[in-house]
Amino acid sequence: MIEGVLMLVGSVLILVGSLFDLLAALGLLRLPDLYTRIHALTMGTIGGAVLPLIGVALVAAGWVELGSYRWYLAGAAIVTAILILMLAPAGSHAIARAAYRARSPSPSYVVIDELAKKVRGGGR
Amino acid sequence: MGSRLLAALSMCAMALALAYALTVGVFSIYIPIELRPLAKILVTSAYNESTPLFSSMTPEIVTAVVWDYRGIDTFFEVAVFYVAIVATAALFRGIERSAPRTSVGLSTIVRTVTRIVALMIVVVGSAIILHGHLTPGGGFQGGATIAVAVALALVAYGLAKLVEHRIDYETSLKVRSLGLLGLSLSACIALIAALILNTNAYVFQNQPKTYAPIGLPYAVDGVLISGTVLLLNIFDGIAVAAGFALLLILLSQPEDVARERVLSSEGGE
Amino acid sequence: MLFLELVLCLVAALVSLVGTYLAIVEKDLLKAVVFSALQSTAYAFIYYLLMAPDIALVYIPVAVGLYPLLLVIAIRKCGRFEEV
Amino acid sequence: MDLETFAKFVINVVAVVLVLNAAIALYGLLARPNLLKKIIALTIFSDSINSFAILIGFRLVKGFENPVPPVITSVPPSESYARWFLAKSVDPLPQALVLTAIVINLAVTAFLVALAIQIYRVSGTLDARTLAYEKARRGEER
Amino acid sequence: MELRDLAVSIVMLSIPIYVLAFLLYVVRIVKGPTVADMVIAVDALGYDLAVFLTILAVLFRVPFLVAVAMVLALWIYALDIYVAKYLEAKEVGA
Amino acid sequence: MMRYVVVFLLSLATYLVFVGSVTLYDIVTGIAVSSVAATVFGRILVRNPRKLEVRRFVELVRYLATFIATEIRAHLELAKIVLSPNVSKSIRPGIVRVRYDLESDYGVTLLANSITNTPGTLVVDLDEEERALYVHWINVRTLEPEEIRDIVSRSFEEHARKIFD
Repeated sequence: MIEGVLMLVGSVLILVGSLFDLLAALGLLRLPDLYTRIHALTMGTIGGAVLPLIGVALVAAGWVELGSYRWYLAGAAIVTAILILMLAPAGSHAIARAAYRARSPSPSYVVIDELAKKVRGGGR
Repeated sequence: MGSRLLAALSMCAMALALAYALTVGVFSIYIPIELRPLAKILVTSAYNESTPLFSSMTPEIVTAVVWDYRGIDTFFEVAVFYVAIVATAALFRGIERSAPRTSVGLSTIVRTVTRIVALMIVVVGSAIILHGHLTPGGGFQGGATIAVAVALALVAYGLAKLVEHRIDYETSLKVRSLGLLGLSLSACIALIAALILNTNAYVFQNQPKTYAPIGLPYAVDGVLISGTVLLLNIFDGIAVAAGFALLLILLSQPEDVARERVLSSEGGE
Repeated sequence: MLFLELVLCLVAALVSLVGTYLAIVEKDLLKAVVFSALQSTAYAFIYYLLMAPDIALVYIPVAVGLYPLLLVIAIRKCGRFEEV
Repeated sequence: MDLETFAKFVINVVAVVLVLNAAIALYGLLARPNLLKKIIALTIFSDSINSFAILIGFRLVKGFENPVPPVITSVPPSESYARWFLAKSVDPLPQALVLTAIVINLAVTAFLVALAIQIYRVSGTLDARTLAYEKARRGEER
Repeated sequence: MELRDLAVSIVMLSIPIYVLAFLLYVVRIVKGPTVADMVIAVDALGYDLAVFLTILAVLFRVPFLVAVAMVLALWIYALDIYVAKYLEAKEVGA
Repeated sequence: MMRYVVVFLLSLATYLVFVGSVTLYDIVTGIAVSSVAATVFGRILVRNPRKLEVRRFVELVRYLATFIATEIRAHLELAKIVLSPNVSKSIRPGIVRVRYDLESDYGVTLLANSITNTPGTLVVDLDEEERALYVHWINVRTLEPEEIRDIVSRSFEEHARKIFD
């Protein structure tokens, strides 16, 4: 019984995660420039990757037929989630910083840009 | 961009149509329902305690084929790998010690994350190597995995920092040579034992064969180690990782110094 | 389950075709490298679906981790755009 | 379309796509002028050919369940497990053949990249046409 | 047992949504005006593919396939910082 | 000594989870690999071993609760933006300067990663001398520095200081 409930909760998490993923893909298509698109990417990695990985861990932990391997699956899913939590923000930060410094693209839809003074104010 | 996407999509449609025509026509790819006879032999004999003379006692059949059934072939492929690296080093001779004094690197956040991830990559790579005979993996996979840790450190910290931590040309050359030496020695280990015990053995012999009664034990105290396969995996992993590290260090030497040296040596001849 | 595997295999194959075509046609070499990374990811997925985890494990570090680095180093040293 | 025909169709699609990929990559290898583009095309070409070998090793299972990778998971295998495994495992031989090829391809590609960098250092261009023209010009001077 | 079948069918329901999202990511990769746009789309594709591989490993009941997912999640990061270093510094190795 | 033990345990845990079984072979090879990794990486990973206390791990759990609450709110907000009929009208993006007050690399990294992990805010650059993060914010609501700090980073910063400083 408890296993069934675990699996149900996990599968609902996976479904919600896939919906977030779809939203992130839509956002990646619709948002106007690179920096706003990275926000959509964040939604795709946190809501669309970490959340369903926790769901997979619950599903695997509840699936009795898998035998002792289910703990392995659950542990590996959790570790992958932690890895994504560490790696995804560092990667998007690196890309954003490099794109800003290389001015490709220059942030156009911006209300205020306080970084411009530091990066471009001095030399250029 | 629109016309390119259209071209790619029409190619997809063409592939689908062609595949449909092939499926209803005669020239379809044959997908077997049964295994092929050779594969059947491999699958039944890779781990089979009842026929010890034909078995390699390795539950991971791909690794069994790579390091036992066609071990000599793999050994010569490693030699090709070695020659490619030697060729690169020979091409770049004279500029391998022109490492820069200062490094640029990326931001602190990326550096910190890379530091933690490099540890995890090295551990995961070692796990892939050491469990090559039990789960998917082996020397090539683990070696390539560890090489990516070097690549990440190289990009995030810069070459000068790597040289500071003694990951440089000399060290990787030494480690690579050590791995290759170990590979050759563990290939001949059964032969050496047979010379001492005055019996027969083959090169790359893992388990006892006909007319060659000795072989490494496939299990020690009930723990499966699959004879020489484990040793070969370990040394191959070391050689591959150090070889790729050597390649990356060579390729990322600073360009201005390198070009100067190359042009001056060309002018001198 | 076999049906699922086959459908995913089909999608991955078509994506790899798109990636290959764009990687060859593209004049900006850095973009070509990213397209070839897309193609490599699709191939890794195909290997996974064809039940070859050994190949996937060696292909992902090599094709996603090391090929792009080699090519990016060379592009940084030798210029980014291909003249036609 | 029943499942067997569909499986045949999908395998054919993958095969056709791999052949097309190899053909496109061959076009890139022959017709694009930049040496680095040629190297990219070469990697795609070799990967496509390797994938074809893996595709040949795929198989269907009686009853159309999905097959399993060629790894024995219960050690030592019991009689029934061995029979089940024989009925469901894919062909291990093409995988073993391709495995080393991928790594060696990487080493050879690294050598080619090094060669391209060296050519750029000496001659200042990576365009195959310009290189050929330079060579012809030098020959005339002599 | 009812609950288990329900859960598996919910998971199966989420698979077409994932595939649709992958295709939309591919559209962004193809369109992306700059390299950085393409790279973040490859990123998103890679991380979600890692999740997808984990789900498939559970559905196929082949446990050690999950190692591939873990390795994929580790490597997609590499492409990010290579391109970032390309855009930022004069030498990739410096 | 303490730093090596921590790195050893981290790598042993990674090893065992990746391998997925706990037999004698796994434990022996895991200990061997982890000791090598600990001797190589110990000095690089842990700069100040005196800071390794249990209290910080408790704080990590409390940080997770804050993180999850912030995530849910931010996700719903961004989903609303993405689904709105005219996207570029419904956003007010801008790059703002957020000061922080943390010492260690890990603390800064945790803070920056938490900010980036929240959809709607993204760390574009950081200035370590002036101790400021430059944050791209999709919906700039205010231009007062202290208010910005309250909305974007205050709660994360408290936790990051308790965990790593």
